[in-house]
Amino acid sequence: MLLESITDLAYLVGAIAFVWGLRLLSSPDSARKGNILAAIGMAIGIGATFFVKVHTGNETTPNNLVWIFGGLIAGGGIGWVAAKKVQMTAMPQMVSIFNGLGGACAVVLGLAELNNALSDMGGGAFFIAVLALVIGGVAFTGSLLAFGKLEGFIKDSTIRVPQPQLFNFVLLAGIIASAVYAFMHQTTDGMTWVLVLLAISLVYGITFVAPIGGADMPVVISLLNSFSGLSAAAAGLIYGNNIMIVGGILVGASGTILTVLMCEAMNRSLVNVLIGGFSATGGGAGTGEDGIAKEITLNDLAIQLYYSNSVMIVPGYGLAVAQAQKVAKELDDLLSGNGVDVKYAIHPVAGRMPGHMNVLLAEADVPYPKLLDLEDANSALPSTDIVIIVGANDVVNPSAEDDPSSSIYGMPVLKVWTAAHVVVLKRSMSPGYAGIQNPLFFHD
Amino acid sequence: MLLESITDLAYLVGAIAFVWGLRLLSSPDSARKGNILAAIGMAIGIGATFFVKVHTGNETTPNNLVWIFGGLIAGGGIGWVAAKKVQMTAMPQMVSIFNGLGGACAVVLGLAELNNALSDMGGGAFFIAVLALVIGGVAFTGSLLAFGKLEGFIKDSTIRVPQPQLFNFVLLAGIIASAVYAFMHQTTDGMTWVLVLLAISLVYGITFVAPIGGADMPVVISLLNSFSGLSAAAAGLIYGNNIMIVGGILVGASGTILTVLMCEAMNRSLVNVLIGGFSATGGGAGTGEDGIAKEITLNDLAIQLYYSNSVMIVPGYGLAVAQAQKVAKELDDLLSGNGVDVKYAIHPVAGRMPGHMNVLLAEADVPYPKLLDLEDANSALPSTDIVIIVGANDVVNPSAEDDPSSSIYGMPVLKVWTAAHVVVLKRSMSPGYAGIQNPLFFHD
Amino acid sequence: MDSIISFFSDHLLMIYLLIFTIILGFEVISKVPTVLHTPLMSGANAISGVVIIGAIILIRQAQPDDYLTLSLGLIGVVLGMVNVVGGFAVTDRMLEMFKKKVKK
Amino acid sequence: MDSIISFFSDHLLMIYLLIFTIILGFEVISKVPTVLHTPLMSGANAISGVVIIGAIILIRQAQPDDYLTLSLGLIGVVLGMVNVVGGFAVTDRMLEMFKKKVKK
Amino acid sequence: MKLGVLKEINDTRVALVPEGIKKLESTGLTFLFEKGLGDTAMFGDELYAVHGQIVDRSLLLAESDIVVSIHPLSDAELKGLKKDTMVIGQYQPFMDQDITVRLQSLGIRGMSLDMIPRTTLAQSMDVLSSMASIAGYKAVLEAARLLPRYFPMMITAAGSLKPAKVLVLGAGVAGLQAIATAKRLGAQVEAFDTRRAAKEEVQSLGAKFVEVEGAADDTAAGGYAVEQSEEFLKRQRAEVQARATKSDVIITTAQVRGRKAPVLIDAETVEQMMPGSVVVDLAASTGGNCALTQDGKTIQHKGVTILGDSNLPALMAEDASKLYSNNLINFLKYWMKDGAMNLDLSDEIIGGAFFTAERS
Amino acid sequence: MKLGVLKEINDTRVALVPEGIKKLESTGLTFLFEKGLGDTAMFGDELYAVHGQIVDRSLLLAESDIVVSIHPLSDAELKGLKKDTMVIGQYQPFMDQDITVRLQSLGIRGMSLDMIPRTTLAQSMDVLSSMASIAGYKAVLEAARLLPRYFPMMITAAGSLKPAKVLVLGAGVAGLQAIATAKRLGAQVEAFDTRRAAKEEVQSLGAKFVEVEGAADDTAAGGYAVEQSEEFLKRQRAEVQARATKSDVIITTAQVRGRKAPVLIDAETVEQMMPGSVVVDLAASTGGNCALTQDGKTIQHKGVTILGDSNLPALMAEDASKLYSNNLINFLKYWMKDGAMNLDLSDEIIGGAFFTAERS
Ligand SMILES: NC(=O)c1ccc[n+]([C@@H]2O[C@H](COP(=O)([O-])OP(=O)(O)OC[C@H]3O[C@@H](n4cnc5c(N)ncnc54)[C@H](OP(=O)(O)O)[C@@H]3O)[C@@H](O)[C@H]2O)c1
Ligand SMILES: NC(=O)c1ccc[n+]([C@@H]2O[C@H](COP(=O)([O-])OP(=O)(O)OC[C@H]3O[C@@H](n4cnc5c(N)ncnc54)[C@H](OP(=O)(O)O)[C@@H]3O)[C@@H](O)[C@H]2O)c1
Ligand SMILES: NC(=O)c1ccc[n+]([C@@H]2O[C@H](COP(=O)([O-])OP(=O)(O)OC[C@H]3O[C@@H](n4cnc5c(N)ncnc54)[C@H](O)[C@@H]3O)[C@@H](O)[C@H]2O)c1
Ligand SMILES: NC(=O)c1ccc[n+]([C@@H]2O[C@H](COP(=O)([O-])OP(=O)(O)OC[C@H]3O[C@@H](n4cnc5c(N)ncnc54)[C@H](O)[C@@H]3O)[C@@H](O)[C@H]2O)c1
Repeated sequence: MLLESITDLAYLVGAIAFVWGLRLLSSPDSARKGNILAAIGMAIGIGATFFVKVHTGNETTPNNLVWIFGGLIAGGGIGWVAAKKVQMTAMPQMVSIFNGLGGACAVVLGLAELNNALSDMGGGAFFIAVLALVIGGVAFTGSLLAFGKLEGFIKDSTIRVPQPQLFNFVLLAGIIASAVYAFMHQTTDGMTWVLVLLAISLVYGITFVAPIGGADMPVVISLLNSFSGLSAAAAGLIYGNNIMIVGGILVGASGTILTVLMCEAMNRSLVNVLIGGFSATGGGAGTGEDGIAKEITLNDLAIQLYYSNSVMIVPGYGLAVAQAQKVAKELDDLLSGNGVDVKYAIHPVAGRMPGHMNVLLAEADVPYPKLLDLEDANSALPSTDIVIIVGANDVVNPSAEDDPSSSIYGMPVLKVWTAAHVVVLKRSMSPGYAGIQNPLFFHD
Repeated sequence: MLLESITDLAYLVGAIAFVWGLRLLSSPDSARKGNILAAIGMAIGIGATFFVKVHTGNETTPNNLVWIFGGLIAGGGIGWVAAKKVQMTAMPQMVSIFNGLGGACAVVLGLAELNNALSDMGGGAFFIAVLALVIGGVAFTGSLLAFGKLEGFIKDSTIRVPQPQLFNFVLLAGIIASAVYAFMHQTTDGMTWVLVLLAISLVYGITFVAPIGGADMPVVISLLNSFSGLSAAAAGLIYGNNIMIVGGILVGASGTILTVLMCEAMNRSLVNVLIGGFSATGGGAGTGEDGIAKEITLNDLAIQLYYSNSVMIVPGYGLAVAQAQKVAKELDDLLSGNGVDVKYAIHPVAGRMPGHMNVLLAEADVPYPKLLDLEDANSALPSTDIVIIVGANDVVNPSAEDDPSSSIYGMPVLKVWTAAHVVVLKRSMSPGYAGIQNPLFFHD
Repeated sequence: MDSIISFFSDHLLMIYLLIFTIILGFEVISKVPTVLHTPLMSGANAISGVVIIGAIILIRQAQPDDYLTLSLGLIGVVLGMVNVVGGFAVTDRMLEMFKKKVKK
Repeated sequence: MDSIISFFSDHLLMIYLLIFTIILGFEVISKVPTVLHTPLMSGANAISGVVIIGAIILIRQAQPDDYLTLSLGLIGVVLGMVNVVGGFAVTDRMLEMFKKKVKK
Repeated sequence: MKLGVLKEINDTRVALVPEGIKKLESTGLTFLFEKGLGDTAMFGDELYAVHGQIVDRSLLLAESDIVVSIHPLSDAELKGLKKDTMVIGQYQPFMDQDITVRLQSLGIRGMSLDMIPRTTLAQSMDVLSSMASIAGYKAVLEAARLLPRYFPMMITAAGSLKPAKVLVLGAGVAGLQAIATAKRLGAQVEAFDTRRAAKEEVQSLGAKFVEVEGAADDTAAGGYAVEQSEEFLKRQRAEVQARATKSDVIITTAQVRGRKAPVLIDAETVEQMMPGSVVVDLAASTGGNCALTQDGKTIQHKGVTILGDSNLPALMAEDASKLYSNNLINFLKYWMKDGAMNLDLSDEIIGGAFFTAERS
Repeated sequence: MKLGVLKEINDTRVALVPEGIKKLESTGLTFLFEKGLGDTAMFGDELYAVHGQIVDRSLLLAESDIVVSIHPLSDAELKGLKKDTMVIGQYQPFMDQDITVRLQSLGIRGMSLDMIPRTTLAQSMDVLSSMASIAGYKAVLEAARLLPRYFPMMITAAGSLKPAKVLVLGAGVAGLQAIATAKRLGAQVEAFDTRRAAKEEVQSLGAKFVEVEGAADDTAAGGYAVEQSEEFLKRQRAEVQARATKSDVIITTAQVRGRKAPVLIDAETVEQMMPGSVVVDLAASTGGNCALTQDGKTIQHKGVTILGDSNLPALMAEDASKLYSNNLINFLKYWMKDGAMNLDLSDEIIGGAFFTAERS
């Protein structure tokens, strides 16, 4: 009784740690703490599970601790090594595969439960077990496919589902049908149908993810993540385990909203991502000044800038047209205030008159020592973290360096491509004064 | 059974409406909707209560609908009229008194419950009923006293409690003691002790609020509000009523955090407010440029400005020293973008050289037509919603108008006091160039 | 001790709910701008008038001739209703200033 | 129908809890900046590894000779543990970039 | 009572412009204007004619009860005035110490606008402020004209040019306006002053203040600079020397009331400046802040141009006249109503300006 | 190969300044400098002496293989050059139509820097741009000097003064620089141009663009203005008239390559301007945009000052010389290496500048 209360309490604490951890995770300053808090919550939850009262027929069961610890150590070891070894750039894939494994775990639980108790299950219990099975299954194969696509093992075009919406609809119907059938033949060949059900779910996971293209993958992973959260919650319902229920639902809910947010950040709707498949819509900023203001108040870039060491602003005629010099200065002040080294790279012909940028930046009160001319800028660029090009074009055109057919071949330009990151703020992909395309904008 | 489910569902919907309503209430654009949503939730809750299964000895009870409707109509009418009649400036008092009534309602419920069932109550039930009684009682008298203080019926100094902390501690002890006593004499003279308990609680409410001064009143009201939320939750526990529990707890939690936020906004701690009594600490901004920047990014003022029609910025030498012209211009842009009419009132001798303000504002690119000279500004001021004085002093000093002994008596000044609101941004209360105090800053 | 433990076990879900409600209450309010403090307080105050439901139940479960309980209930309903109706109405009036102008 | 109603009534508190948890999940995430999308997803993913608890319970309640269940459980524990440990560790690595510099 | 407005002899400005005369209605004055008085300030006689009589100078001097001008009248002309005539202008009794005696001996009363106290209340009559402001502005324009280099920084295809360095000595009204104008034109501006408050004032215009430690305090002197110790001046000169050799433009405005202006730039300093550099000395009339300054002349010294001019406002005749005129009008209205003078000498402003009155 | 740098006869600038000569090392040139060539631009002979020989003009003309200057040589001096000598400067073959024939008949080759195409690539050699930029800047300073009013707005105790209204006609390089400078000084600036792109360019400096509908398009003319229809010019003149009467300063820079400058301001317009107003006409040398302009003179017309000067860069000799010199250096390095000229006439820049070559 007392033990039970203590485990209950531990679960409660774990659940609160999940909630609070997620909360901390959503702000950059506290995110790390949040992750650790959630991990602590998980440890508490797992620890408490050893003392949970379980319904065994045999009171003297040794609880099979060897199996458990074996699994924990093996899984933990694999996870740890994988997480430490993975390249920074391969992290989304890693997340995807981890997520798939979580889904698989739910599948296993659903299977075990159905296998053990199918014959005398009530509707509710059956429903819950099937839910864990199906959602976990979809999350499993879907995540694996997403992983494959991101790793480049599987090309976007490898798996082509004809009429994907119709096809997926048929699969869904198949899942429901076999579930109903399995329930009706509970005592006879139910388990066979459960396996059919599982198979369809696994296929569904693949056909669900297959039509979705590379850039949209993170959105899909997030969605699959919310699926595996739901499958965990379903599994929790099987065992009436509060921490699983709360944790699962929490992930389900926050994963869903996160998916929506990610779509919004890409200026797309979720439906568009899921159905549209390979869509050509790009980022698409606003126009003119608005465009610029919007872009640079963008949370994302802002934080990237905030945590960088050196930023170079490259103003061009577009800055002048948008009269964005003040906005640029504000950004500068903000970053400088945070210890970021902000400089301006002034190309000799930027703008439409000699000294155009000087006039504007002086108007915005940018101190002279922050202005670098071509040579100084080019020697500073390789050690610059982020370059922000504000309405410049010709003056950062790599054609001047490497394309002898270009009309500006031979002109010294700002070699912004030597910096770690380049952000371009302009209204469109249209060319500048010299009328030539800038291949820079077609890199990544 | 079905009816019960429906009322349960209605309560659930009501509770969600409360949560969502509060959520909406915390952002200016949606606040009104949030209030209405919460009100709808309340209506649903009250409506559902007519169908809730009650535990009456007599199954044929007519449910006393006349009493209920009578009460609803009377209370609703009174509340409606009071809310519509009250002066804008008297709203905090009104809130306070409403809150007191809510507390009183909890007291009544606690009393009724104890009266009806005291003799055969379990510890838990007794505890809960007493909780409703005590917390409700404190909220009741505390709120009434707060009302009286705000209305000016009761002076801060009228009720002087010697050694208030000790005194309140004694009262608290008394409450606990009489509760224990009442429980121990459940079947005999318990009710007497319950009344004693109530009496002490009511006194406690008064002594709790008595030492707290005028400006801190809103904080206290907020705290009392969270008390009455808790008392409602306690009453909810009496009846095992989910919406009461959830609603009450919600108010209890959000009221508490709101109280803390209010204290923060005043740069004080809650403890400081509750214990400190009449403290002299003022607003206290930062220094120099920081000070200004901080002040005007302040949410509060920002929103007030955002929803105003016309704003007049009065720059002075302090703006120049803080080099705040850009910040002022940004504010201007922000507000202008929202349709607010922003003007600058330039006093002829503002600053330290002729045209000082002109130079700075031109640097910040403020268009000339936005600059009003003394005469134009003085004729525009009476129809201005908010005046923001940025580091000006002598040029807005009313002494020049009404104090013949002042060294600047007779100089035309900007009559900022004719505008609806005046906000002063400066580092301290120190005088300007002419070395004379500005009575303006000592108004409210 | 035992009774506390049993209370805890019996009301586990309720405790979860209470705690989550409290967190939710914090979370929902924590970013409120200063100008909304008073309206929010007022709105929350109106919600705390939910206690009126208790008064209604009190009346409903009273015997028709139990005038003491009925009167207590009546007082409760009146007080609660003033709180609820007055509270929401006052809040609405406070919030009127915010409707005036929306982004053009 | 009846069973749904009874399910509803029986699990009323659980339903409250679920709904409030969902709202809380929304609320907690709704203001997350874009850069944190991936770490947050990763962190949430690690939390969804809570399903491992089910696998542990599965093993614990299995008969020592019920090798099918034990094996299933073992697989579940391994999979879940990879998810949990790997998830938190990867998230932590992602978040490393944010610790670098705090306001000076 | 008749007020006569003279044409200036060595100046383009005029003491009263037609625009504001209407505001003097309440004073009950009638007006005499010297022929052609506003020509150089862009105010034709026809504009004046509507307000009063256009007359010859001699007639005006003989008939007026009040004679207003910018520069003082010559002794000869003073003698031709009626007894008890009031003359108003910039008589600078601090510089011309015996003007008081001369006027008193002639039975003429004098008000000197430059003696109005520099208080907040008197600002609207303060000609020193309004004229100094113009001088500061013009000083920069003259410097920019004379400098063979750009003021602003220019990064162009034909090379990068550094911004001009401007050093302003004396950050009073003229100095501050010079700072503001030079900053506007894109120069890098530094400034010096000995007043404590000056540092903040300079910074309030976004310029850099160069402090020289140990300046004598001045808070008691009503805002005017006090004379500094010789040792301090030496150190200051050293500092200025260091800065000046790096400056493209130096604008000096340092004055000490009633004394010779302090010499802040000696010949040697000038010689170390880059060729082409410019010195504009607004203190020229009181001896100049630069040792080489010649009042009213632009000279070249080893490639450095030195402009000595204390009367730059005359280069902006129209606006300068307007401002002077407004000051004068505000002053007249302050003590004159319905033809009656109300000369309350205990009033700070009147007592300050009325330099022929017996002082208590 | 010897490159001779001449002293300008009617200009304060010099074609090559000592600073950059080192950069010409790769060209393999040796240098002859005319005595005193850099004096007025603040570059003493001693600075040149380290790079080459200081010689007399006649010697220089006789010995140099390349003769550089800003203004063209006189016909007399051209005759004294060696055959095949290359002269480089602003020969303006578009204006002086038979210069090509004259040089060719003497067997002298000429490169005109003003003929370099106005492309992005050629910017570093574009003397028109660098000089126009100075002209625009100086035009405003001259206007501010001549205007008897403040440029910036002033709200002071002595009255409120409106900001000066500046109208810039022709928003090419000079016009844009004028806009920028006038804005800096606090004036209210409007501008006119007939090029489509000009509107955006003007607005990019924060000034107001005044459109006159129906301008002929110019996109084909390589950035230079095309001549506009008579009807359009009439309407434009009407609009300019309207604006001009309200302007304190007009700066005109409108030029059409190889033709007389369009007259945008006629005498009548000038007469309606406020007295004291100023017109600065940078197109003076090609006839002027103002009907009353006299090239090289500052005249007064009914109270309006009209400054006609196409050579304002000479007023800023040092920086102007530096920029011109940089352009010249970049140009020389473009086609000269180790003493050998590499005159690829199919190259846009060389083909453009080489005006005595047979053109394909
Ligand atoms: N310095 C001089 O004296 C002078 C004189 C004349 C010509 N030029 C020539 O001008 C060019 C200058 O190069 P640059 O890099 O400064 O400019 P640019 O190459 O002309 O490119 C300007 C870019 O700004 C973008 N833009 C325009 N309006 C914008 C707005 N409102 N907001 C954001 N972006 C905007 C345009 O792209 P979107 O349309 O996609 O936004 C355009 O690509 C050179 O070719 C130079 O030769 C120079
Ligand atoms: N216009 C002229 O030509 C001229 C020349 C000389 C003197 N004056 C005189 O100067 C005065 C001008 O009046 P005014 O109203 O503009 O200025 P003021 O009366 O001198 O007051 C300036 C105010 O700004 C505040 N302040 C200073 N630094 C600040 C900072 N960093 N941030 C925020 N606030 C700051 C100061 O208060 P805190 O310390 O509390 O912040 C001070 O009260 C008049 O008396 C005028 O006669 C004018
Ligand atoms: N109340 C008002 O509104 C108002 C208006 C204008 C001026 N004033 C005050 O009047 C006073 C006089 O102003 P002004 O412009 O006529 O001054 P000024 O012309 O007499 O002197 C110019 C400046 O030179 C400085 N100076 C003197 N000796 C110096 C030295 N050796 N080195 C460096 N600097 C030196 C002075 O400090 C002064 O700032 C100032 O204090 C000013 O603030 C007040
Ligand atoms: N590629 C580059 O980096 C670069 C650099 C400098 C200049 N340019 C281009 O070279 C071209 C010539 O520039 P510029 O300054 O030497 O021009 P310009 O001196 O030949 O003419 C000055 C301006 O006057 C305008 N104008 C002509 N007739 C007019 C009329 N009737 N009314 C009003 N305005 C009239 C022209 O449109 C031009 O803008 C411009 O297009 C400019 O953009 C290019």
